[in-house]
Amino acid sequence: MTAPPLVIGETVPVDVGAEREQMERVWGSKRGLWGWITTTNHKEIGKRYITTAFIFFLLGGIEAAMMRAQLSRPENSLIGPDKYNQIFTMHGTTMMFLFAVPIMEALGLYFVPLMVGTRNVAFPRLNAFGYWLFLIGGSFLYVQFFLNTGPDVGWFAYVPLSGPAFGPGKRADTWAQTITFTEIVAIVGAIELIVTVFKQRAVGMSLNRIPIFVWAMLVTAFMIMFAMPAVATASMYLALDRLVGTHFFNPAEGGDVLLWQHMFWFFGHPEVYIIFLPATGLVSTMLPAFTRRPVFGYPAMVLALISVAFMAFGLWVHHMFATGIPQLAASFFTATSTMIAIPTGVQIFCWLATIWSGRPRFATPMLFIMGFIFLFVIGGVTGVMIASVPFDLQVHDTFFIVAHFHYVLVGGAVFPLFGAFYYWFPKVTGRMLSERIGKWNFWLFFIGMNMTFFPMHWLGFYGMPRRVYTYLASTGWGPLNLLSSIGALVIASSVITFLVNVVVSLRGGAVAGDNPWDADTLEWATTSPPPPYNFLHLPVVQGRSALWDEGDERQVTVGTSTERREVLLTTPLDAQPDSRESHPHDSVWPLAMALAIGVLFITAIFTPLALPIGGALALIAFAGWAWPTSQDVESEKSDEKISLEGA
Amino acid sequence: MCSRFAEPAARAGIVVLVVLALAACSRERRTFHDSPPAASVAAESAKAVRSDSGVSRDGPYGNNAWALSQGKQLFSAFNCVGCHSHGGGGMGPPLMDSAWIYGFEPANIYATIANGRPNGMPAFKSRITPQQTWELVAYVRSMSGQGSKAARTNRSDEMEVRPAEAQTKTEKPVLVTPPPTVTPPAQEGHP
Amino acid sequence: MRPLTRAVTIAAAALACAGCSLHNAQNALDASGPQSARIAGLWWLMLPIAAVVWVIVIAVMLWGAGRKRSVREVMETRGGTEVVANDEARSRRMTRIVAAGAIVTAVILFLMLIADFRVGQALTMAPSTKVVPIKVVGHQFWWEVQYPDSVPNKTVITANEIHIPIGTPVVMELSSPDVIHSFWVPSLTGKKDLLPGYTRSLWFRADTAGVYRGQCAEFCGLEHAKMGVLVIAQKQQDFDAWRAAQLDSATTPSDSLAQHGKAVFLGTTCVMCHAISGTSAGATTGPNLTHLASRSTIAAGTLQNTDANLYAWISDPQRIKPGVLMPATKLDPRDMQALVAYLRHLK
Amino acid sequence: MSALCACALSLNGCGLDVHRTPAGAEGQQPHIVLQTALPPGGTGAQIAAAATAPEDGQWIRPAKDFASSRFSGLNEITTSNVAQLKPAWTFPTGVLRGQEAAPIVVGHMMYVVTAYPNLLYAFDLSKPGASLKWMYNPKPATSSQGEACCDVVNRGASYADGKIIYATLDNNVVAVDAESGKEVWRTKVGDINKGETMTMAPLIVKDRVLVGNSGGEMGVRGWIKGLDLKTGAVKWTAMHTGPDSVVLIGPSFKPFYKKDQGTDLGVKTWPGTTWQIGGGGMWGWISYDPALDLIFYGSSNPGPWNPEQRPGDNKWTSTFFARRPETGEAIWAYQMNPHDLHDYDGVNESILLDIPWHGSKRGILVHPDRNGYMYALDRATGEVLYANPYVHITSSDSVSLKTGELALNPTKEPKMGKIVRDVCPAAPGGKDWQPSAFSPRTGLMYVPHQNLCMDEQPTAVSYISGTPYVGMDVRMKPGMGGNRGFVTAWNPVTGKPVWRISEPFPVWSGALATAGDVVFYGTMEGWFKAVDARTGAPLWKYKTTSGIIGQPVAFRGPDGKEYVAVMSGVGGWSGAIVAGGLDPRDSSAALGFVGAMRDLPRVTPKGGTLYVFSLR
Repeated sequence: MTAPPLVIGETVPVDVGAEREQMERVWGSKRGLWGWITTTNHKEIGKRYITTAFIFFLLGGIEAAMMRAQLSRPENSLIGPDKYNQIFTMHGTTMMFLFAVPIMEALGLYFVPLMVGTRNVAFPRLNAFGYWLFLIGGSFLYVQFFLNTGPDVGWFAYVPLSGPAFGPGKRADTWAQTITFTEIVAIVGAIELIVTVFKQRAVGMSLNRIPIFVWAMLVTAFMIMFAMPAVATASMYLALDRLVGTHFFNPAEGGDVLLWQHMFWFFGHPEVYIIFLPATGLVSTMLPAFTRRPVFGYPAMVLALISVAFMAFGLWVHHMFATGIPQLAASFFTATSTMIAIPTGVQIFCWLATIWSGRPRFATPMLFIMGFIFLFVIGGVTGVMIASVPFDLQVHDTFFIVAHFHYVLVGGAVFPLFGAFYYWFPKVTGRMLSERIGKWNFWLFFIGMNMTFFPMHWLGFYGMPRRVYTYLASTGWGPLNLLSSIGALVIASSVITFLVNVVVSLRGGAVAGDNPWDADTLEWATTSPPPPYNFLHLPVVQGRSALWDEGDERQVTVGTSTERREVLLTTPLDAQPDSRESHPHDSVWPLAMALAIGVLFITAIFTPLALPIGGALALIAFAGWAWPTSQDVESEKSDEKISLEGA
Repeated sequence: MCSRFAEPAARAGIVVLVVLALAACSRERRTFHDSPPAASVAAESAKAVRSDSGVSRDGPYGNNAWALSQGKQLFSAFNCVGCHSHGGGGMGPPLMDSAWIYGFEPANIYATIANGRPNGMPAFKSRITPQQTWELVAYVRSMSGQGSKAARTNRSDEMEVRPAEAQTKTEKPVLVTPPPTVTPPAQEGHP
Repeated sequence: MRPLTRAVTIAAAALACAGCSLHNAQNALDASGPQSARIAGLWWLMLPIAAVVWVIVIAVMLWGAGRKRSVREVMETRGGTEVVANDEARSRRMTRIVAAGAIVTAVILFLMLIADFRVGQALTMAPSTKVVPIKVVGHQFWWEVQYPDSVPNKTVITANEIHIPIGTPVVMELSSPDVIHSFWVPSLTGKKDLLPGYTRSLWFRADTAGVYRGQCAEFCGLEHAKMGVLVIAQKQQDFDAWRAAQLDSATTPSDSLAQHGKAVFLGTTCVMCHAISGTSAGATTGPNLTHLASRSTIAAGTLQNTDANLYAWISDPQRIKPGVLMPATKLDPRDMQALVAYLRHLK
Repeated sequence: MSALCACALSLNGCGLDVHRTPAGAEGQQPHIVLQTALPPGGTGAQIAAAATAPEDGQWIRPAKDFASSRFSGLNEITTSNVAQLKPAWTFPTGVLRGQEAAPIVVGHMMYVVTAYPNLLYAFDLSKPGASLKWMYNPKPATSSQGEACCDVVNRGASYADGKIIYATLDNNVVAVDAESGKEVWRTKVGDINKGETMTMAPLIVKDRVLVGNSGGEMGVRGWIKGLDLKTGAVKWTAMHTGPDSVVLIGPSFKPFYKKDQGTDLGVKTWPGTTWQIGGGGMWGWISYDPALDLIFYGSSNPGPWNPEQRPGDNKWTSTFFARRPETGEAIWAYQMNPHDLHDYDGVNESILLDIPWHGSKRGILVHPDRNGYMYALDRATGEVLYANPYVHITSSDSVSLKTGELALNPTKEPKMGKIVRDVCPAAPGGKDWQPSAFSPRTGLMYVPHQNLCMDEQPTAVSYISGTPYVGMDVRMKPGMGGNRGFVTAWNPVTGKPVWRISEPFPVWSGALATAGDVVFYGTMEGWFKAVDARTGAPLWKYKTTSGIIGQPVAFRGPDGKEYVAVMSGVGGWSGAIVAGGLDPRDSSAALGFVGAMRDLPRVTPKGGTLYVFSLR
């Protein structure tokens, strides 16, 4: 079997139905349950990822609502401290580890291959494995929660409260192991993104033409590679302390309780940017469609992303000012924490310039973008305030901080995300979400958000610490808390509105064409929803705004195999054709591997036997995964290095 | 086919979940407001007090991680450590070994704490509440590896002087007669 | 500037919480000492800057979104889509504005940084004058307070209520034997963590007499929410008198009920955790009760120290603070009353 | 000087003449000569003249004489014939706890007190096989066993005025008619409900029976009492904490050093009212100088062990006192371990000696303290002539002769939440209660002691009456060199060791020196050993059925022969792991001693047998 010659820069050839059928056969998954569990299609997995993470978002939201219900009035006896501590820990853990990071990565895993114009992610089986492991890890946390074994030590799990002496039972073990799960998942996703972006971009998509969302995901993926190992190591230390009896965090035997905080926040602060940077990518990618112009200051935006990523690793100690860090060291972290406002500011200014110089269309995604700027700037300026050591000493661990980071994370990440849901829903499902309900959704969310979190700034000044399950009436915090709780109800109604919109639109939403927003990125170049192979013919990119810069005719690459799964690899910098490579088939082994690893991690908190048993299972799964099938052998024979002359 | 398969599977799943729930719930329950078996149940100091005394095999808290950790705190706070060290004994007998002088059933240990024993163990009936006493009973038993391993306490944030309770071998408890400290030799001229 | 910033703040506050003004004893903006005053000053500096920045950004956004487009801003069709035509001159102009914005941002941030450092330096500089040293130990879920003295038997031990003289710096030595706590009395100073394995120090001064409330600010377990502390700032002579009174051992009550109460105390669960100087009760697990009646609150700032509250607290602390380490004590009502009478006698 | 000495003690060479004895009997421990050329006439030190007793073949108090020399003038057993020593008779007491008592020999009778239940056996030595004449059982309260910190031992009885007098574990001082075995009087002097117990051997001076309490680990308040020899009535009580009036500090109290001067220091140096539960018992040895009419003894450690709960000097714990025996009035005091950090009791023996000192004769007492220093104090004033280390010390650097202050090593100060590692000597000190002997023939002191270090961590502790009040987690371990015990021959004139014998386990038995230039001691494995008093060379040993922690004595039997007697029966603090059946997995057991003694149960069983040896 010889491969047909590769032709780059053809104008769109005649669409042959038979070719579509053939590609469908090659790239499609089997029907039924088997096909569902074996699929390695990034869109299938991305969809599942998004849905699963969104379900965790709903669960975390229910927890938030419960907390607000408990705090709505002083000395409320609705939820006792035992349950409350579990609930706020679950809320934090869910939102950070099971919702925010995964959903951003999930969006990346779904859209990055489409945006860079390739057929699948680089390591599709690993991708499937990542999803299954995420599902197992997240379900594990929730099963444990329902079994009264939910963690109750805060999402930050400070030792010694989470250590063996003060955290009896398996609650903190559950937390530590959930972290291990999610860190592995995050790293798996990061590997996918990095390799896909570097090696599988469409011909012509040189580094300076990558859509900003893809840049953001790339930068985020690198951040994950550096941040997650810190917390994975920390959670492993914690598990060892708790289960084996090591002394990493036992000050008596030479351990250190601050070691945990350093390791945790070395991850924890970049984590905020791991969530926030993809959100800025979403904004920068959506904004052109609604302002009718490319985003202003592309190089500045990219540089801002990269510099934020670097700086994010130099300010973790501002979470620890109250621990008595020496003044000089604290000053360094104050300075870096302040400095990071500059690239963030540049991004905001660029968006403002884009809006100012564009022709805004106020569709729901645009409302969410403007809401994002409105809210995020509040979170941003309070962020600059708390970078100040003395000011932080007053508001640290109070509701002021709760207000601050909800403005940053809800305003800065959830709002763009909801905008993205409205923006890409047609691409994923083929139907538009209702704009009418969408407006309701936005305004309820916007009003609820401010009602819930703005009063918290004042609660912080009035001395209300975080993580309290109740407060005395004499503190006078009651009215503001009540207001905040009502705001939470409004947010809840907004989320319900969104769910209604999804259900209604899935059934009877307007049918979307390929490119309902007239947007400029490559995912809009294919059908909605995209076929399993993404593009019948791989696109060729001629400018930064792929669809707006394609000149008179859309150019494509013709000649990749239709007989087997094959992806085109391009060079990292200029995206010139490098080689064509066979692509793995669907497989059940990623699921088997995830199950084996799941068994290993989950049983490890109960018995040391988990290591040999889980290890053996994982080995079996690994052997199955790596076992070459005849199909694979055959395929690999035709892998070919492309000589550029032939192109 | 699917439904035929799913039904038993779902049933099995439910059973597994219920079992898990029972195990996890009893292990993790924070017992702030408990009314453990009446103290009178255990007030008998007879060695014959057994499981049929109304106290379950591991005592009311033998498998409850929270109560065990509370018991461990109380064991230090109430100076049990002074005599029994961290289980190795000193002024008092060791508690991490298999030998029990006054009975190893939870009710026996309860009686030992509450009523004291003649060779130096003080009576704490009026000074330690029944719930705290049961927590101490659970912890004392866990020192020699009795009760659920998953619920037992692990190392404390202190000097490591012994392997943690969760890593202690489960001893098979045996009743011993305390070696008589006095056996004056029978000799002539002995008054 | 000052009235303006206040006006802005009040407007913002009114926006946030329709007229609920708080005058409580636990307020970081209601400063009663130089530390909290400086930090509050920082806030009053940063708030207007932040407000102005925010207002400008939002104004530009809304104006930019809603402004009428001039005829010169033409559209063109690219890739089959109507988009705004590229205008090199305008782009250059915008680039300059964005760059200027970045520079202004940097300058503002730099100025704020200088203010931060100045306040930070003022807060950390150790007081050179005569100070009152106090040792504070955080426990789950109460505060142990010691006033060390060069003559050891002049050491005062109390709990949950810290008396300090006004005008004199107080240097606190903070430590914790269990988990991390954080000492925070907002009206007086920022917080400082109590870390197992470390001793941290915190100094502050109160300038006006009064009772300032604070509470643990680092999540420390079940009753983190009810781990309050009162700082009672008083005139030097009042403080000296209080301190002298705290040195006395507890007296044996004269009335028979309280005498019986003492017997109840010494014969029941109380002695396992509490100390009363001058009696055989010498446990350190719970707060020292030698002068319990002189304190205004019980249960770590949770309840007013009244007969009824004390009765309720002793009979079932788990109802008031679930998870607190104090067990419910089952006593018959007469013993209970006697016990309360005795404890209330411990002035 | 101390640096040099520490160097010598570290046994790392330092140019000293360190050699081992030629391989002798198997299992023989290395014996190290630290200072060569002992002059044939000895060091010049002599037993304090007034406190000696003419050798009458009896042994009427555990320390033999008021100077506490434990020197027997009998010389039938010599270096050349000691190898023929054989057991003459043995007697199993039936009590299987630590046997620390010294047999008492009065005329043709021998008396032995056992560990709890404190049985008193009387043997008629004139009968064949020294048959048991009577046994007296004081029936101490069983609950007293739960109040004794470190095994239920008893350190022996004293004889005077036809009565055998000793203290029971439950704080009764009993006088038993030496002939009939009938109780003459019984005085309860302490309260087990407060944690008090008694383990010491009384000293009888004139018509005073001097006794003190144990319980520094139980929150007791320490005291010494003078009882009337005739009636047992308490004539005076001197507390070791509290105001001067109860410490019996009056106008004649003249401490040598400024640090010990002041009023009511027993109150002022304690926080709050903690002096009322501050420990400072008195369970060790008392010496008496008839010429000065002063008794000398040290008080025990302050309680709790956790020093953070008792800031201040904690007077008068771990303090050496000189008092008038009739009235108890304090004459001078010297606190060796102010604010004691490591359970360094001051109760060890003091041997009263007259030594040549800078050209003149000086009346001193030599006191090997738990803190690792051998103190030579002027008997009349309490001035420290020297304080030299006799073991490896890390807990402190030196003792100032000018101020009398102990220079503590700040890195070894226990702090809550932290472990202090490698504190040497460990809590039992360089030497515990096990008394030394002195031979005027060699002028050397023979000091049985241990070589232990520890890791410790203070923990918050509550005072709950009747329960231990310690607040310290301890795990002990062998000191430098890996052996846990030493017998050191000490030159009291130069203040330097002369030779020493390493033993694998702590040497927890007393020492005995005889005029035959033989020194006897027992080991925890059960060996009863005789060594050359001049060189330390091993001469003889005999394996008893259990570890020896008793006090050997020598006496002349009714048949005129010289006998040596010792109790065998392991226990005490060091042997609690065997006597109490403790679990070796917990290194903090027995207040941390188990950490260093895990292998003892493999070496010796419990026991309780009296051994009497003679030449055949």
